[in-house]
Amino acid sequence: MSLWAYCATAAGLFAIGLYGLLAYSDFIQRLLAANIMVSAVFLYLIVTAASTATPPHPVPQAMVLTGIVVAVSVTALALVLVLVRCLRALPDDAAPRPQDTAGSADG
Amino acid sequence: MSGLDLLAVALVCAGCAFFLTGTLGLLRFPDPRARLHALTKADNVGLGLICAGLGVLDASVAGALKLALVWVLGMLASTLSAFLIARQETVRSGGQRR
Amino acid sequence: MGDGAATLAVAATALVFGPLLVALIVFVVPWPALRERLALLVSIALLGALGTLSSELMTGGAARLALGARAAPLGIELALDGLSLAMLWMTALVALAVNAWAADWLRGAANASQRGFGVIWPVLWSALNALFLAADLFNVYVTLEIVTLAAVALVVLTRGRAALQAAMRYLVFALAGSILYLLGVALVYAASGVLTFALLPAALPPSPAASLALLVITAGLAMKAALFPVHGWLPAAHAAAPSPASAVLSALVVKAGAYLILRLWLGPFDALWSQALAQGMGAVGAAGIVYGSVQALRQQHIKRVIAYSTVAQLGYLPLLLPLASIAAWQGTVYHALNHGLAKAALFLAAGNLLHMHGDGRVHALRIADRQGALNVAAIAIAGVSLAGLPPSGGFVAKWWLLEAAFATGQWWWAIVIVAGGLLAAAYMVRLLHPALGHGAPHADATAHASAGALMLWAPFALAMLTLVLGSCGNWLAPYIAIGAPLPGHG
Amino acid sequence: MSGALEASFDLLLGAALLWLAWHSVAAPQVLRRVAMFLVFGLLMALVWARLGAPDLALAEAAIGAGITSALLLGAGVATPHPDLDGAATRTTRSACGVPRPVLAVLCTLLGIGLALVMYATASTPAPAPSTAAVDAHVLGNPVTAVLLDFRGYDTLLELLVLLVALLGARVLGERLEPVPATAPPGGVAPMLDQLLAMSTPVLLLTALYVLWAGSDAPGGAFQAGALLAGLGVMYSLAGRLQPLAHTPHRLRLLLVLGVGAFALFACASLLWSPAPLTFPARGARALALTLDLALMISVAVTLVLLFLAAPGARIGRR
Repeated sequence: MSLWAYCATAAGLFAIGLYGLLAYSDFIQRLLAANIMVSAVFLYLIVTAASTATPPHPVPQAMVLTGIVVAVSVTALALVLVLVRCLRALPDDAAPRPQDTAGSADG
Repeated sequence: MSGLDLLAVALVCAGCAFFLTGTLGLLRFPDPRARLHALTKADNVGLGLICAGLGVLDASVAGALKLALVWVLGMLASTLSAFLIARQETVRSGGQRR
Repeated sequence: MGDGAATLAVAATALVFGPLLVALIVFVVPWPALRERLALLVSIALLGALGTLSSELMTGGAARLALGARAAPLGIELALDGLSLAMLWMTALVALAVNAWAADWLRGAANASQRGFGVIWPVLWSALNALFLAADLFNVYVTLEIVTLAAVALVVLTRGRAALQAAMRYLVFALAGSILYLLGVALVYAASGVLTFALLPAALPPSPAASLALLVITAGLAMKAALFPVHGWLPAAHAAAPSPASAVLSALVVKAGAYLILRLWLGPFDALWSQALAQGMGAVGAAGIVYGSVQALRQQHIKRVIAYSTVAQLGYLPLLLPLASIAAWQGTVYHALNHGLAKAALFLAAGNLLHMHGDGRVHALRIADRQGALNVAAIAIAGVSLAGLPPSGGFVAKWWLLEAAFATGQWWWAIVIVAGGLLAAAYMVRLLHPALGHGAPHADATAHASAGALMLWAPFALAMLTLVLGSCGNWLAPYIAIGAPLPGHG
Repeated sequence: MSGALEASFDLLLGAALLWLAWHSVAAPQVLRRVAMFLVFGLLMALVWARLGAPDLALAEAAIGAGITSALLLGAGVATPHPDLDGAATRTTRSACGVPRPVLAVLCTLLGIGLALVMYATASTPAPAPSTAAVDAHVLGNPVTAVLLDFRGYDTLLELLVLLVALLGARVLGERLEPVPATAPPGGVAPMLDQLLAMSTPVLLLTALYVLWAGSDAPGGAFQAGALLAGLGVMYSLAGRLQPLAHTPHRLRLLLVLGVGAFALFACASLLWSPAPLTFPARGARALALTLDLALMISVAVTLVLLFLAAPGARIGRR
């Protein structure tokens, strides 16, 4: 296995993701960038584990599996936020009550 | 390298060639329906050839059956997704069928 | 000792799974009575569990629990010492008050966002308990994600574009923070093969990878904790959320990130930092104190004042790193505890204000009747505690911190601590000024709605608790000192 | 010979990943980005397989590439991007205020530094804890053993992450008009029904197999759940799964089944063990399978609802 190739890939993916996260303001774009950064970290974890044993140690594998599910959860919630922001223009959005500038819902 | 190995290599290479053609079609064809046309046909044959090649290498009945299953499932999936994409395209282009 | 382990196992199970089962039951069973009362009952029961646990810890010292009877490094450990005990008490007390407040708030025809609160908040509560018990880097990551997602969900309980924007901003920061933290965990695991806090100091010698891990983990957690330069998401998010949600976000959720920074710096990563780096962290905290206070002085909405006050008060927590001594340890823990109670009291009282008058502007605070008087009293007492004036817990905390600053000869932190207290007094006086009879008379003097008894007494009780804290510092000090790491930097 | 061949394959894979990552971040249109990300996920699955982690390959293909891309595509199609697409990509000013070229240089330098640190740790790896206990476990697949037993607590909390995401999405989804799934233009397509009728039992069977096999071979509850969720997505695309504006009670039970079963197990385990989440000496296998089943159902239902961005759903035509 080419350790250095995979390490370079992981670091490169992380850098690309970081650039995407910092350079763009589109939410979905940032979300994709974040997903790529997470993949980079996972790749690094498994590459390190695979360098000592084949198959890789089960603990990092379980961590990555957990991480994949966490990532999809975060992505899903974020995407629903985007959907609601883009699709919904209900009256209470258009004209907030004047004293409610802090957006409180307690009234 | 035995004759069987050569056969396997030939089958896999042929399969790859089909995949390559299909991908070229995907990249070059003008509209979604034409792309689907290129992709589904070439890929189904390509997958079949590759599965056949791998089956020759594996040389066991169970392995061959599994590979056949892979091919059938692959075709089922591509049929279904091609149909859904084509339908979406029809909806998007205002429902007219060409 | 065996008995102590059993107590820990039962108490930890209750702390994590009690609130979780509340959430599941409230979600599945459609009875409104459950939504109103179950959480309150469970939070009272948890106080009992925590009490038992505390006395057990007092005799047995800091404790660890291997989950599933699987020992670390393969298994996951929970650990408990004075710091986590204090955080658990803070969570339990704030949860009790919030649940009591919400029992009134959720009564009758609950709307969609109130129903959402009834389910999402117990999940957050459970995750916070899990986080304060956690002693495993990856386990911390997962609990942090629950906390973050639940917090974002609580912010969007408020309808409208402002809340949505605030939540998205929050999520971007939180996402970046999670990724940085995760990178740190991967680096640590690659360098040491260990995730358990207790095993890390031996397994992680100083190396470039370890230093990088410390850096990215600290940065990531600072984003979650809204420490000063990366606090940008906090004011809008905490102000936008419904008041009981603001209370738990400001009192508990941001504390989680700061708590982890302290825990990791003084535990697993103790060998990786120098006094210079600690001074840097202290400077960041000090900048946060000044910046947050000045911003709080300039806000027009009461919830935004309180939110910026959180940015300021969080700045005290990193001061523990340069001061590194047992007095500073006690002072920091006490400050966190006191701030948690006071801040929850303030947000709940602000919620009453909005509920009764529908007006949250700073100059609108006034005493209309007996209810209003009780509410304003809660705000005033909590303000006294935030400012660190004598009979309060804030005073004891600052006293200990000042003691530590002079004992270690770092007088400059003393200036910051005193100045922070004065600034806090200033923004609280500005908030209370109209209520003390100096404000312009309000056009609409009639109250819109009356608040339930629990809604009024919950913030008042929390505020009074900060005064109780002020009088029993010496009694609580030994509890806080259980298992306190005494780093060799002091 | 084969070493050089493998190295060049790895190199090619890495280069392709980087290329795809760049385009999924910086491509000009949102759908193109998502498409690139989909392929990126598939190549990641290939990487996991290369590194000897088939469980991860399955999970990545099903969840990382499959479900995530479905979610992204759904959102990308549904949201108009007039202000976000063209203008934002062309300006040199980045979202964080630093000019883009400067940011690019900084990120490149950071990437190089990170690569050096990563290589340094990976080439001198720390001794990993012994896997003897995992290998001796009653579950033959070490990854499943770690997920359910050794680090079962993490798995439980991970389910909770998924549930919280759904609860948040549910609060938001109640504000969206439920968009009914479109029926095919020109009436019901008989071919689609045929195809769905054919694939439903196949996918159900595959999911159950992946779940069952996960005890001893690659596979497991999350992969199986994602497969089932894929079936749900297919039903929705074919117009046979309708979003609802509320969550029916039976659905609520299914949603909390995984977390609930795990939490009950945690509390109950105190009866036979001094520590929560301990597997009993007898019946560990049956317990693991039960938990896995509950997990799979919850994961599948949650993912489908997240895809629909709706609080609830029912099977059937509009």
